[in-house]
Amino acid sequence: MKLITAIIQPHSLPDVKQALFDANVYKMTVTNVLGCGQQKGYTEEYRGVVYEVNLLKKVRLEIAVNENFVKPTIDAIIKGASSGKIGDGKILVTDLQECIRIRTGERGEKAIG
Amino acid sequence: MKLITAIIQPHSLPDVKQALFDANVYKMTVTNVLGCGQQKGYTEEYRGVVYEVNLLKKVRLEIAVNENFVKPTIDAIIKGASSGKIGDGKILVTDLQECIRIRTGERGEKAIG
Amino acid sequence: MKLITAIIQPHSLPDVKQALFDANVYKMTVTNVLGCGQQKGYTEEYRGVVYEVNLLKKVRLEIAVNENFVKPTIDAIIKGASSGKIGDGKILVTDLQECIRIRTGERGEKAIG
Amino acid sequence: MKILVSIASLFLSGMLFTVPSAFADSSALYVSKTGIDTMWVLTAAFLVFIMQAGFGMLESGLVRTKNTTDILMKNFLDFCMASMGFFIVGYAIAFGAGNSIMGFSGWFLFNAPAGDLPIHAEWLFHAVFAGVAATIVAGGVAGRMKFKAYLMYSLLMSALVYPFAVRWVWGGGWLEGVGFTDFAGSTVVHAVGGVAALVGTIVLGPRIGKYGKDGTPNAIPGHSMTLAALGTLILWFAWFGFNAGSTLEVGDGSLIAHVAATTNLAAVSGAIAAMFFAWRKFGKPDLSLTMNGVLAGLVSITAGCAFVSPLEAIVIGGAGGVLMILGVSFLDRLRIDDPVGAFPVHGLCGIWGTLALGIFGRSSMGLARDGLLHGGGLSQLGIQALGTFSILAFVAVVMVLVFKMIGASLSGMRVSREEELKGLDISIYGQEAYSGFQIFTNQ
Amino acid sequence: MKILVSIASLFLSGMLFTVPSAFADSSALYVSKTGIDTMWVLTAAFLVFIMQAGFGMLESGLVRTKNTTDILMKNFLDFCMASMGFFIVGYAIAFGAGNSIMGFSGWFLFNAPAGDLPIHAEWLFHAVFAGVAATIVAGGVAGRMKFKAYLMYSLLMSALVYPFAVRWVWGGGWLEGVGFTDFAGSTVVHAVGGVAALVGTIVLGPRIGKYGKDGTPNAIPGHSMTLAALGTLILWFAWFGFNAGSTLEVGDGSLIAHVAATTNLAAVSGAIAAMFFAWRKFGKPDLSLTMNGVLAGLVSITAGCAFVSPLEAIVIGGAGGVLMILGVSFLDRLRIDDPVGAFPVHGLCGIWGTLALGIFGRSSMGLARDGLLHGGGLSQLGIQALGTFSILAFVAVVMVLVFKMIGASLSGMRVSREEELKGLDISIYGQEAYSGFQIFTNQ
Amino acid sequence: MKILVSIASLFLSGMLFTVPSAFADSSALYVSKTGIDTMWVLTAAFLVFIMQAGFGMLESGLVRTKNTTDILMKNFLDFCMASMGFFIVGYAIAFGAGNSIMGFSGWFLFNAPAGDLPIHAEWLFHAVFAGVAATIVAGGVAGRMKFKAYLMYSLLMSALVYPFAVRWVWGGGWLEGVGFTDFAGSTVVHAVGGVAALVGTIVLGPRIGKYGKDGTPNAIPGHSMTLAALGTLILWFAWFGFNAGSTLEVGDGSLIAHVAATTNLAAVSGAIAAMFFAWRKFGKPDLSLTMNGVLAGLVSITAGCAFVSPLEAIVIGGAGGVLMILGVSFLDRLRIDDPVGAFPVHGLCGIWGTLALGIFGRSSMGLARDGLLHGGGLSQLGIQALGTFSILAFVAVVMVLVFKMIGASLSGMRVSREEELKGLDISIYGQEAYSGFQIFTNQ
Ligand SMILES: Nc1ncnc2c1ncn2[C@@H]1O[C@H](COP(=O)(O)OP(=O)(O)O)[C@@H](O)[C@H]1O
Ligand SMILES: Nc1ncnc2c1ncn2[C@@H]1O[C@H](COP(=O)(O)OP(=O)(O)O)[C@@H](O)[C@H]1O
Ligand SMILES: Nc1ncnc2c1ncn2[C@@H]1O[C@H](COP(=O)(O)OP(=O)(O)O)[C@@H](O)[C@H]1O
Repeated sequence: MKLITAIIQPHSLPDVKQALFDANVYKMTVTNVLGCGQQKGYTEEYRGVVYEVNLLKKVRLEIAVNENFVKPTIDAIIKGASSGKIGDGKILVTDLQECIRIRTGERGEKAIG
Repeated sequence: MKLITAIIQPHSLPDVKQALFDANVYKMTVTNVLGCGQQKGYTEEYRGVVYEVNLLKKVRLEIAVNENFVKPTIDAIIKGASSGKIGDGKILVTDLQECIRIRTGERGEKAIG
Repeated sequence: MKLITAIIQPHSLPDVKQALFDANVYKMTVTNVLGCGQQKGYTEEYRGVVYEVNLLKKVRLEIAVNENFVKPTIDAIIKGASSGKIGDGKILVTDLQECIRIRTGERGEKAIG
Repeated sequence: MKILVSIASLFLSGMLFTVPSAFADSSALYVSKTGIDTMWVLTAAFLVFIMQAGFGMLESGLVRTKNTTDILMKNFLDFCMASMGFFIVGYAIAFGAGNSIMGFSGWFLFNAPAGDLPIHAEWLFHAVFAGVAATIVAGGVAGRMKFKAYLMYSLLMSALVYPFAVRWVWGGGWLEGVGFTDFAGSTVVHAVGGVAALVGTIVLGPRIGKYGKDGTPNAIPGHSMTLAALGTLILWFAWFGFNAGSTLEVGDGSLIAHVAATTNLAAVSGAIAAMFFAWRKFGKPDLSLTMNGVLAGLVSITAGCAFVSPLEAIVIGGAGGVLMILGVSFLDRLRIDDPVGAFPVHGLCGIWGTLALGIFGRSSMGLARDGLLHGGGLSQLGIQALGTFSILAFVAVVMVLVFKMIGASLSGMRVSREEELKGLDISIYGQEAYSGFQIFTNQ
Repeated sequence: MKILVSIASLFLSGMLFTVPSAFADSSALYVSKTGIDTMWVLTAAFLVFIMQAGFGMLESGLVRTKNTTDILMKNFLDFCMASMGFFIVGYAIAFGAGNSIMGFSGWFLFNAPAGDLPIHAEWLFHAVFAGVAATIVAGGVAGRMKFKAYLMYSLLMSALVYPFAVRWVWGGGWLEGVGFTDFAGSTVVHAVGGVAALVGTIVLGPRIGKYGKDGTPNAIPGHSMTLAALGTLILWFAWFGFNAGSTLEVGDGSLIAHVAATTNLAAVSGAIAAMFFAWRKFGKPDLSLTMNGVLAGLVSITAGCAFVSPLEAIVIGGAGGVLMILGVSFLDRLRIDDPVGAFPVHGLCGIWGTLALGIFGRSSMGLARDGLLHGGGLSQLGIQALGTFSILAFVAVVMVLVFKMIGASLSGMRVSREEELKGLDISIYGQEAYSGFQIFTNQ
Repeated sequence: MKILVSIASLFLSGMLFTVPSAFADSSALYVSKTGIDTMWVLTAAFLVFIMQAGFGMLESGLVRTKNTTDILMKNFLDFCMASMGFFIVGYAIAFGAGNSIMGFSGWFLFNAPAGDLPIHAEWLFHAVFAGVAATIVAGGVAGRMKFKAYLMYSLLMSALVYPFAVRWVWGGGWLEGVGFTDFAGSTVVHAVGGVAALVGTIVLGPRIGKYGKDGTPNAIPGHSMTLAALGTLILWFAWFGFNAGSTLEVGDGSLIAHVAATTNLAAVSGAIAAMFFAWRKFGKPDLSLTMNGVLAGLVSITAGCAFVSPLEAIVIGGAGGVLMILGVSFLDRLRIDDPVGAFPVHGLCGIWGTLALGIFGRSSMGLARDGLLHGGGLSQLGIQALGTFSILAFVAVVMVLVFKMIGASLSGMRVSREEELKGLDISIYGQEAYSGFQIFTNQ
């Protein structure tokens, strides 16, 4: 099992969700985050003081999947989130050792979906 | 060492915290997240437009533990969060390679607690 | 590749960012979290009811780095975040198996930066 | 005749002489006293109206985000129900021709009797008061009452309960007959609302999580202190209309000025007293209780604002502030969950203010008898006690019946446990109050 | 002679007898009717001014956080432009000496003709009305219009468009001549603003994401129901000044009281009707539409508040509430994206209210002819229809030109796609509305 | 004689003839000029009271979430202290029998001398002014001052500092004697508050993080632009009472109308000037500075609103808007951290407005001498300069002493570094302003 973490542009969330649904991935956890990356920040201005904001609003997706779902999931995220512009984001994949469904106590592969 | 990530119902947080305290787990990091899972969403309505909300409010717990604490921690989370209803959530376990206490620079098992 | 997760005091974020920049680490993802740890909480009071708040505001940094950046990154975080006071926080390191730049589809080490 | 003429000419020339030139036109003479009093009372009514915004912001600030849409909705609708109810039957019961218990004519204001002012001014002024009595309850029952139940309650309250209190005290009813005095409504409006809220909150029971298994109270902090502060300041502002408008005339200005000054000093004193008392009692100055202190002072002075001196107003308001805090703690000890302090503020201080008139009031300022401290003995105090007791007992009994009836017809007044946990906003209205904001929902 | 003397003395002594001693001084005679009417109209003007806060809070509550600074900025500036525009040319066009189409003198108020009141009172009262007409548009075009374009629009609107409507109806213009009546501006202010908003929102097109590819509307919920509720209540409060101040005099109080009462009842009725109608139509009571229902009721009664009975006001307001909801749904079907319902509320209900006067109005209450239901036949209704049609057709045509011209001079009135997605606050002003709050931006 | 009689009867009969029947009753004669002026002044006082909500929302909107409860608490308490202080000693110092420096009688209003109005009306009107002067400081010292220190400051300010300024200018004091004029308090209220704020903010030093090590200023954005906008609009609304109420009488309406119009135009002009000036200077239109521009315009016109023409009001207000922005930048260059711009808005514009009266004022409008531009030479300007300088020098000196004294008695006026970082809300009150909302705290 793998844990796929994607950091994407907030406004691409609906498209990514759609692409994931199309790939039969229905479960995910979404967090609001701030990102600092290649994408330049922008300046804000307040009472005559100009300042650089380089923590941009991003959305972080966490999806736990079985091995055979890794590729479809990654592809779906790329499909939904890629605009070719700097700031599109990253996908990180880590090993997931155990997954437990709290309600039933089920473990492992059958708990994930 | 393991990193235990649990996604639970917001209103079960107090019970989960209590169960963890009872199991001598006092340290954790809590994030507000939105979850999309087996649990159906609900419809909202605004100015005559009805829409489906399927990102539900959830709470995400992150707990870094030593090996001997893995089972007690998981059990405690299940105890506190399980209501038998869809939406109770998931527990994910990943390998933790290093843990450092910033204040002292301590590393590994003794830094975790 | 490693995924470095640090939980720090909110007000040390600017210093940590500066220290990371000095170490040529420019990319990161920041989340607002609540932390429960060694640091005691504080009491709040509302309409004559006193209550203990032990989920304190913290900031969580996530940084995906190549192996040779692990030490500099950790050192930078410690430099920026360490005040010697309880509550300074933790750094967690996990294995990162894959990293994909959504915009280009690049993978692995060259996608990280 | 010569004499007459000379008197007349003296009079006229004197007038022309002392009048500044700008006023020398004869237009001065077209001014109508009724017109001016109407202007004053309407201005006051507009101010009392804005209490709806005051209560709306105060109460929504003191509940959690998940119940915010609900309380706003209830605040809108209770005013609507009050206006309608007071139009259709309320005014008739309160002021229609009838006996010392109720009136029997003037439904829909048809042939309704007016006082010195145009009927629509009288109606509006009293309708906005009815709206205040009705809306006080919203805070006490916040976070757990069904919307339909609240609609029914608020219509019944302003059509059939509140008007009786008005009749008895201001509409020529039996309490007015025995000399009971409540200048602007410490009892008639506030204690009536406060007692109804108390009945409601007891019938409903506490919010989930308010009291631990051992009965210790938990704090459920309101979601916006800025809104609560805004609401309190708007209420204070509106109270100037509430009290000073209750003169129903401008006169030579001295009474309305007196009322405005005592009102302000009691508010100030209530806030200061509550702030310091809470500081001592709980170790920290508490904004929410300080704001309640303002209202405690205001409610306390409402009955007597015209009949006591500024210094006495300070005493009355300050005592109200302290009383309110004792009330908040006492309710918590009884495990009665009143999220915004509706009963301590409006109920307790309403009673106190009504009694205070029997202690501090003066016949020289227009009260029937001197109060206890001015040598009038216990008679006025006794009458005040009788009046406030009669009205509140009546309200308590009727409200129990009203709530029982509503509960029966809707199979319970309270939402389900799951709806309450999710929050009424999503459960009932499918609409969140703060779209886009990230909210903690672990309470 | 004796008789005369005794009558006089009787009169004088009687007066002294019934007058409280404080009034017995001759100061009573220095009072100026103009002064008192000015006091009333200024008080009303202050209330109308606070509509700026009402619209500001309502509209910002109904947009997303990312466009909040923008709408606040626009609300401030449109009032500024309106005040300036109405000072420099607007008042002259509306009230200056001239013909039945426009006035030609009184620029900068130099030698501007006043009515019965001091010129500065007349000006202020009309300037705050101009500010209302201008600000209605801000909500309709929210979330996508360039700031510069909005500045230009609002100056032109209040300097060159709105004043014509005023001239025609209140400034001795041709519609006044034919007996068209709009007491406080259902058409002159609200429908004019509402139609301008409709033109603006059509010219701009819908916000990104408002309609799916298949044309189904998506909900884009406003970010703060508390602010929207506060705004609505402030507007309601201010409307008492808007309508009751439009009498321009206090008189004996009966007319201002009547107007205040019908205004309140129509608001209440609009809210109740909208709430129940939305509940039936969409399955849930909807706060945002209930609040719009208040405004729908208020807009609907504005034209006729002085000429209809309280019961008729209830009918007019309630119909307005239902009409508004039908309008909201209908616009969605046409894919016209009006984020706050500016056209359904101000446009549709403004027209309805103006026509309603031809149905329910009475000559006995001061209208030129009886309305349809009071035996006057269709004549007043026809005149009302002519008037509202003429004005709105004029406004629609001129606004199309105005927006085209602005679009041409700024290469488009709409911000870029990227700016819209980011939100106007950061794109235009580099300033977020809620620093420190964590906001979802996935919409 | 016959002629006289016929004239009289002609006059009387003519009167009866032209009077609408409703007014033909003798009630017109019971109307008291004092009553009407009291009504006006009380209405104005209520409006000035609501400035507390204006300042409360503006200032809390411009601070960070973590210091919101604190600023609300301070705003409540400074008004309470001001009311109490002005009741116990302030009014006596300002208006009691005494010399040209201070009064010595009328403590607790016992035997306090009134002017033309009832004593309680005079007191209330001046007490709410005292509250304004006191609350201006809260913004300047936001985010770092101990609560106890603020309580002590605000009591001293309104009991012992502000009343002297009132005495000198409005209470028959020495400045009034030499012809210094400040119609509604540009100096007496605003500059006094602004200078006290400046002293406070200098004594306290800047907030942690406001200036980088190299002295460059950092932005510390306020947490809610909607609240700040609401506060500004409420202040604007209230200012109509502040200025137009300062006439203390209704008269024939022309003066109050004039004052209301110049007030509005100066506000509008201040906003426009500030908006465009900031746009040019900083590259973007800035909401926070535009709102400060409104206030700058209002403060600037406060001294002269009765004595200048509308066009001159536009000039005065616009100049105030520009001056304010220069002041904001200048303070930042001096590293004086004034979070809400209390000194630039109230101090600088207060001085400017007072001087402007010596430039634009006219004797034909009631000023003692013509201003510079109307041929009066420098004399009035000189007197204005003398007056504003004397008062502000006095205030500055006394406030330094007051703050030193407070600092000494509390071992420092400033909270600890740790308390400041955590935020005053949790440190002092143990109460957060926005429970449930997720807040960034990395600043
Ligand atoms: N190495 C990294 N570690 C953690 N987060 C990262 C890393 N690289 C990118 N991110 C996240 O992804 C977001 C987009 O990255 P960015 O470099 O701007 O885009 P792109 O990948 O298209 O060049 C960043 O704002 C940040 O949140
Ligand atoms: N595979 C997954 N990946 C990421 N998050 C998940 C996954 N499965 C569940 N979750 C999280 O857990 C929450 C509860 O899951 P759900 O399927 O509704 O409950 P249950 O496990 O009781 O069937 C979801 O809302 C989501 O946040
Ligand atoms: N074992 C852990 N698992 C998850 N989060 C932890 C753990 N230990 C510490 N944290 C996070 O780090 C924060 C600081 O930890 P704390 O124990 O207070 O400080 P210190 O490490 O200086 O003793 C906590 O509030 C919590 O968010």
